[in-house]
Amino acid sequence: MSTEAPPGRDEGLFDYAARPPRLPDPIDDRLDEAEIPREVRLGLYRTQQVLRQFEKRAYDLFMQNLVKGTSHLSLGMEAVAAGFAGAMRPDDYTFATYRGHAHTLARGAAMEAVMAELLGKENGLLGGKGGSMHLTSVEHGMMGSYAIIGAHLCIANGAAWSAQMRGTDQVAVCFFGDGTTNIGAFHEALNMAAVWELPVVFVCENNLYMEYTPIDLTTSVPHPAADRAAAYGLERILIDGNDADAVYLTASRVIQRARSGGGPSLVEAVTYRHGGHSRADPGKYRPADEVEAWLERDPIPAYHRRMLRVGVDEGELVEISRDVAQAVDEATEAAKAGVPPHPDAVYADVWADGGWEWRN
Amino acid sequence: MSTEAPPGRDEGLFDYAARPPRLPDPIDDRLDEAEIPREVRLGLYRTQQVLRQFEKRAYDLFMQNLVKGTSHLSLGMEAVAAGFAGAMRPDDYTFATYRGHAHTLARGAAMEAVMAELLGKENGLLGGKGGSMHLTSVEHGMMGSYAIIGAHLCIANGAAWSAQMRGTDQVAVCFFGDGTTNIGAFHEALNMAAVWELPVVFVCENNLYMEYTPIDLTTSVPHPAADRAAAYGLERILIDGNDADAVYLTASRVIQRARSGGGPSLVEAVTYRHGGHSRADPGKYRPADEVEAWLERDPIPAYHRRMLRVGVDEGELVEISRDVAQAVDEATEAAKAGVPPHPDAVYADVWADGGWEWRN
Amino acid sequence: MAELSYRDAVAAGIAQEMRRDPRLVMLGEDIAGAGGVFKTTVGLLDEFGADRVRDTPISEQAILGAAMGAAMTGIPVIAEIMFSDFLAVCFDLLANEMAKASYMTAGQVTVPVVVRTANGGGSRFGAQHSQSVENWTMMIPGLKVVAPSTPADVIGLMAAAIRDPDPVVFFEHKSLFAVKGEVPDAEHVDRLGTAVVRRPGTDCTIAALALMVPRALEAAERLAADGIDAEVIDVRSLVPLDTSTILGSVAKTGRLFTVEENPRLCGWGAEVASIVADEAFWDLDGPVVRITTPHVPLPAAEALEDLAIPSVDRIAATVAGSLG
Amino acid sequence: MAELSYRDAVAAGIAQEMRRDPRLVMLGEDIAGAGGVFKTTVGLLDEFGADRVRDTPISEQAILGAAMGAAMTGIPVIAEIMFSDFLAVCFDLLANEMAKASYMTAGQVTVPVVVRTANGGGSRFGAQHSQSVENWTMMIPGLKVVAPSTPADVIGLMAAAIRDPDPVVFFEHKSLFAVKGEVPDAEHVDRLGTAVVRRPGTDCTIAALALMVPRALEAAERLAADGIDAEVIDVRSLVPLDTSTILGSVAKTGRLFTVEENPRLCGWGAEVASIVADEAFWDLDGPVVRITTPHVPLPAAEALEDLAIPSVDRIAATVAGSLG
Ligand SMILES: Cc1ncc(C[n+]2csc(CCOP(=O)(O)OP(=O)(O)O)c2C)c(N)n1
Ligand SMILES: Cc1ncc(C[n+]2csc(CCOP(=O)(O)OP(=O)(O)O)c2C)c(N)n1
Ligand SMILES: [Mg+2]
Ligand SMILES: [Mg+2]
Repeated sequence: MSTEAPPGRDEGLFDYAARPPRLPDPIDDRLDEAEIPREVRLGLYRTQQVLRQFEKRAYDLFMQNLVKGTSHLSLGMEAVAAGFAGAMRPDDYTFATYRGHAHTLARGAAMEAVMAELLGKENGLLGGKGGSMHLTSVEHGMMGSYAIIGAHLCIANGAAWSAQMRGTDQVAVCFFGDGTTNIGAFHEALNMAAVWELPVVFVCENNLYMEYTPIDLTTSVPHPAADRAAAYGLERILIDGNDADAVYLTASRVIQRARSGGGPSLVEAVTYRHGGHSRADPGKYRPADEVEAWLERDPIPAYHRRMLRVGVDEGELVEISRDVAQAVDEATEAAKAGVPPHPDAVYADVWADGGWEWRN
Repeated sequence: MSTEAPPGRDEGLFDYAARPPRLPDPIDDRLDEAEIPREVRLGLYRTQQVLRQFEKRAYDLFMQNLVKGTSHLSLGMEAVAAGFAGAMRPDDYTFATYRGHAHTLARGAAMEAVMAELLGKENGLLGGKGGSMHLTSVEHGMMGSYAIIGAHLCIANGAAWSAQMRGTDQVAVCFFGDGTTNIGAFHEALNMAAVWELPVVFVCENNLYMEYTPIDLTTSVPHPAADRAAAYGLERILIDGNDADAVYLTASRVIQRARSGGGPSLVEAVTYRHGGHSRADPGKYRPADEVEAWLERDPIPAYHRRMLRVGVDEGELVEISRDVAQAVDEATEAAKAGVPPHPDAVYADVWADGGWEWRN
Repeated sequence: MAELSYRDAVAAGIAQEMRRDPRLVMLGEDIAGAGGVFKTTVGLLDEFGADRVRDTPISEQAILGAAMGAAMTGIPVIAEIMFSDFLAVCFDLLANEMAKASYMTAGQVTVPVVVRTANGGGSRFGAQHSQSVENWTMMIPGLKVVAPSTPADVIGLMAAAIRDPDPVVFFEHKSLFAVKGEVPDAEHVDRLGTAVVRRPGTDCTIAALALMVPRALEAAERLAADGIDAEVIDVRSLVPLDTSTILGSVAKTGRLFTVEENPRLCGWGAEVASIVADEAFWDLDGPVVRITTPHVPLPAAEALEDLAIPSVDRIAATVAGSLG
Repeated sequence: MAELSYRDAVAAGIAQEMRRDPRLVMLGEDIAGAGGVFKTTVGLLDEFGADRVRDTPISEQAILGAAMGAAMTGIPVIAEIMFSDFLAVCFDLLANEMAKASYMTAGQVTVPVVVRTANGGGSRFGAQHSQSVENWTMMIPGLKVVAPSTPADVIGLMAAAIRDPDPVVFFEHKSLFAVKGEVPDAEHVDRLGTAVVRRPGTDCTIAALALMVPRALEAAERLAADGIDAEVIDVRSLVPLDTSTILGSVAKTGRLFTVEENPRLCGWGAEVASIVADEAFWDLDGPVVRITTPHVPLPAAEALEDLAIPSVDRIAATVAGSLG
């Protein structure tokens, strides 16, 4: 992706239409040669298939009005979640935003439980209490999806600090969007992480847009995360978020650094969402040529092509894809078959003892 | 001042005593030759005298228990307030922290009114309603002293934005401490100012300490403001805050830039407070050799020497100093003579109409 | 009289005032180019231009700070905080700065800002996007607080809030955006601090706010079928609070029910109940009863959210049960 | 029994628990090397070391976030927010994150954090450093809220708060730091959710919190001289709230006065008044009367601040006036 000065600064502040499209860089074929084991690559392929096929189904269910509330898909952004999850250890921690389906699934949460949560069912991951924006699966190290911008970067620090204190070498990985780099909590979290040398990795999924507003129009530097790393004494890391191998390699490196006491990292992975910000949004504010160029750079067909180039058999890939399709079907049915939560759930789990009483 | 890596990072996080002292750079005598008109320099000299003598008196009054509440002195830091105020136009805006006596006086507020406010008197600048931490004098462009870290950087943006919208070329100057660079609002304010190209100047008075904790122990870069300017696309500006001429020259330049549409600046002025953080604090946590070295670099005797070097007559300086002493005496008497606020003041000015009613 | 949705009334109210006062500006996330995530500011960028209708970074403290600083220096501002839950990320600016500036400076500074925000539940958004937080602002001295329930009130109270020289928090209810209603064709300016009797009645008083107003009205119709004639008051403005309308009604009916969407503890209903139980002590024929969301964070699932927030059924049953 | 100041009781209570639980850590601004700006954490760095007692940047969101993240993953945490007014700069972490995590995740996550903070007026610090903000936290479902009035309670309730698996906001009153009192020599653990009758009486009940407790007691002594025998309840814990002690007392006395330092609207007294006026309706011989700071930001000058916050005089006069 080109890194020219943001158009907002000098040429009229708010004119979306006048913006030049922000086009993707071509894929870096040299990564074919990267030393990534075959099984790892197959895992990355499978994970991306899971995320893609699951979220396409989720989208269909919205369209049928079976999913209430809102939801934020990662269609087009799967390589980031897959690449990081592939590089993490089962006991590492993930912190995500409202756009958290992909990260939750990538860490291994059951599709049925996630789907049922979207449908507001009792067999949902959170029994219907949390909904799409708050997916959490502690048993998979998925420590939560946070729907108010900024806070979870600070919370991720705490998990990393805890690992430090408990003397484990767990690492916390915290995902967030480009727009999130402009909120105060981002700054507080990065500074504290750096000063305390916490084992935390901050991953900015730069999909070029906030909700509907292009990130350049509101940000003082071209690369909202990478261009700020130095402000915390950190390395500048800017990667192609649409290439699972690129993500995996960087993830492995920075996670290893954190694990071995080398402190935090801030990674900016440039990517793009295929659809709108959330279910209600068709994403029309984006220039057509921009959308088209990024659809061309869809991470999944690109990764498919790489797999073929590095000698994986097409049949094997097709089989993975079919497996996943079947699993998504089954999960959908199981989720649909779930019952609504019991009314008592309204009053459950305010406190750790399961109750809600505030008086005697 | 030396800019080595902060000692906190690698050598044990919290050991105050082990810290090497942070010593001042020697004064830059080349600034003798700066093209600063004689009257401007005399003004800077006088302002510094006002701030110094006023605050010494304030300190005496605390010791006599005549000032209640808390207060935060700028003794040792006068060159920053004087240098900036000297470069500002009467209709420019100042925003300050709880450490705001100096900035309020430097903009021209009456000593009597400020002193009476510290004493909680009806003839106080705020009728006793605000106290030491909230000095405000709108008629002098002093738009307030804000006692909760961070907010006023955002508010200063608003005043600058308003100037932009009203088509005036007023500039807002916002002062804050080194510790303030780690709070979220700092980041939000700097980014918005840069994106909107606001006529605002952010001035970090880096006195090396938060309340009692050295700034290096909590900050991810050696220079908490200067090393972060690039994160907002801004120039790195680091100056000697104990040299009124250095401050004045930089202030003139960045204010002129803001006034002419060139957008915001972030200035880090390195300085030191002679006393503790607030009235209750003797400042014992600071290494003795550090305190001593900085007392040697007291901005006022240094400026006195410069004045002599550039040919100002000692007698003239002594006269200024005597004038100021007399004014401080008079202000003290007038403030002491004030009466306590009328009880009705409790209920005044909650609303713009002067009232407080929340029901009918 | 034209018919307008509550949603469109927001833009209509703002436009009315931006036409009147060329100084008035607004800022917020996605409000300009996108017309607001709730489409409440559609058309304003086109009519008033990018200088007066500004998209911001995701920086709520910077938003309220910019609003306050501009307002202090002669520019009245409308600031949008997208969801009222997010008032928590800029609460310092709201509660400690805007609210206190006039008082601390002995009136040197005034802050003509309207903070608009989408409040309330019913959208299955879960615990962080569904809260009713009127009480967060009502409890802060120095803030005025308004929460309209009809399109006409959106316009009239918006105009009143904008013309008011003090900081006003203006709660727009997410579940009312689609509701339509008549609005005056001419300029419409209402008054802060005035409640409205939406349904006169003699047997009891039901005081409600925002989304709870249509629910209280529907409950009153059901109660009428059972022979209970309830008076329904739309409180509209929490600060200033129209205690005389409420006390007047209770003097007549002898019973008060408050219907709050906010969770129970320290809600506005507690304040109203404490006033009525004190000042109308001898008028009351029975205790003041508060109907509230239970003191829990909100659940996401439809089935659960509908149980949490006071429903027509619950209101009618509670009133009938207490009076019966 | 040793005598300790309220200030020293803070460190004593924390030390008792840090000795017991080697996982327990604390963080905050100037708490370690400097022993706290109120000197409430003196000695803890020396005893427990820099890994367990950490100075932080001026980053309240990062402080509460670090506390929450650590607590979620097995490390109980005490976080200090220097002045309670500053809860506004990290209110999102407190009200939207810590408070809701257990509920939103159906109990997967728990947050054993104690947020300690210096609350209240009397120090002539002005509007931004003197607030009583108990109601800011009481109104948030998912937070527990404690405000001790004696050194022994500081220790006992601190221990209870630390051992509680939920987030607890612990208000230390600035104007009580210098007060001395007896504290148990042995380990001392109290219970959240329990009020204490500090002075039995028969004519009326006065419910007070923190600094208002000694003032209510002194007022009660004066009233006794006038023949009014007031029962004084130290509420201690706002969430959970010991309504049975309060209702039991009112059943006996027939009259309730609440004494709140927070500004009037939506204070804890409103909640208590609404409960009592409902559930003890037939017990009450007269209205519940709330004695509060008026609904204004606090002034700095000594003369004014003393008028704003309920004084012994005002409490005694209000009670006598209402009963007389
Ligand atoms: C504090 C806060 N402000 C505003 C919002 C509303 N909001 C939700 S998502 C979003 C855009 C976030 O953009 P980005 O960080 O780039 O993430 P993306 O959605 O693109 O993944 C906004 C403004 C919020 N949730 N929290
Ligand atoms: C949000 C917030 N947190 C903490 C404080 C308490 N506090 C007051 S002054 C201060 C130190 C500020 O340090 P710095 O910014 O360097 O300014 P200085 O006092 O040195 O001028 C702190 C922590 C505060 N006022 N506001
Ligand atoms: Mg984005
Ligand atoms: Mg400092």
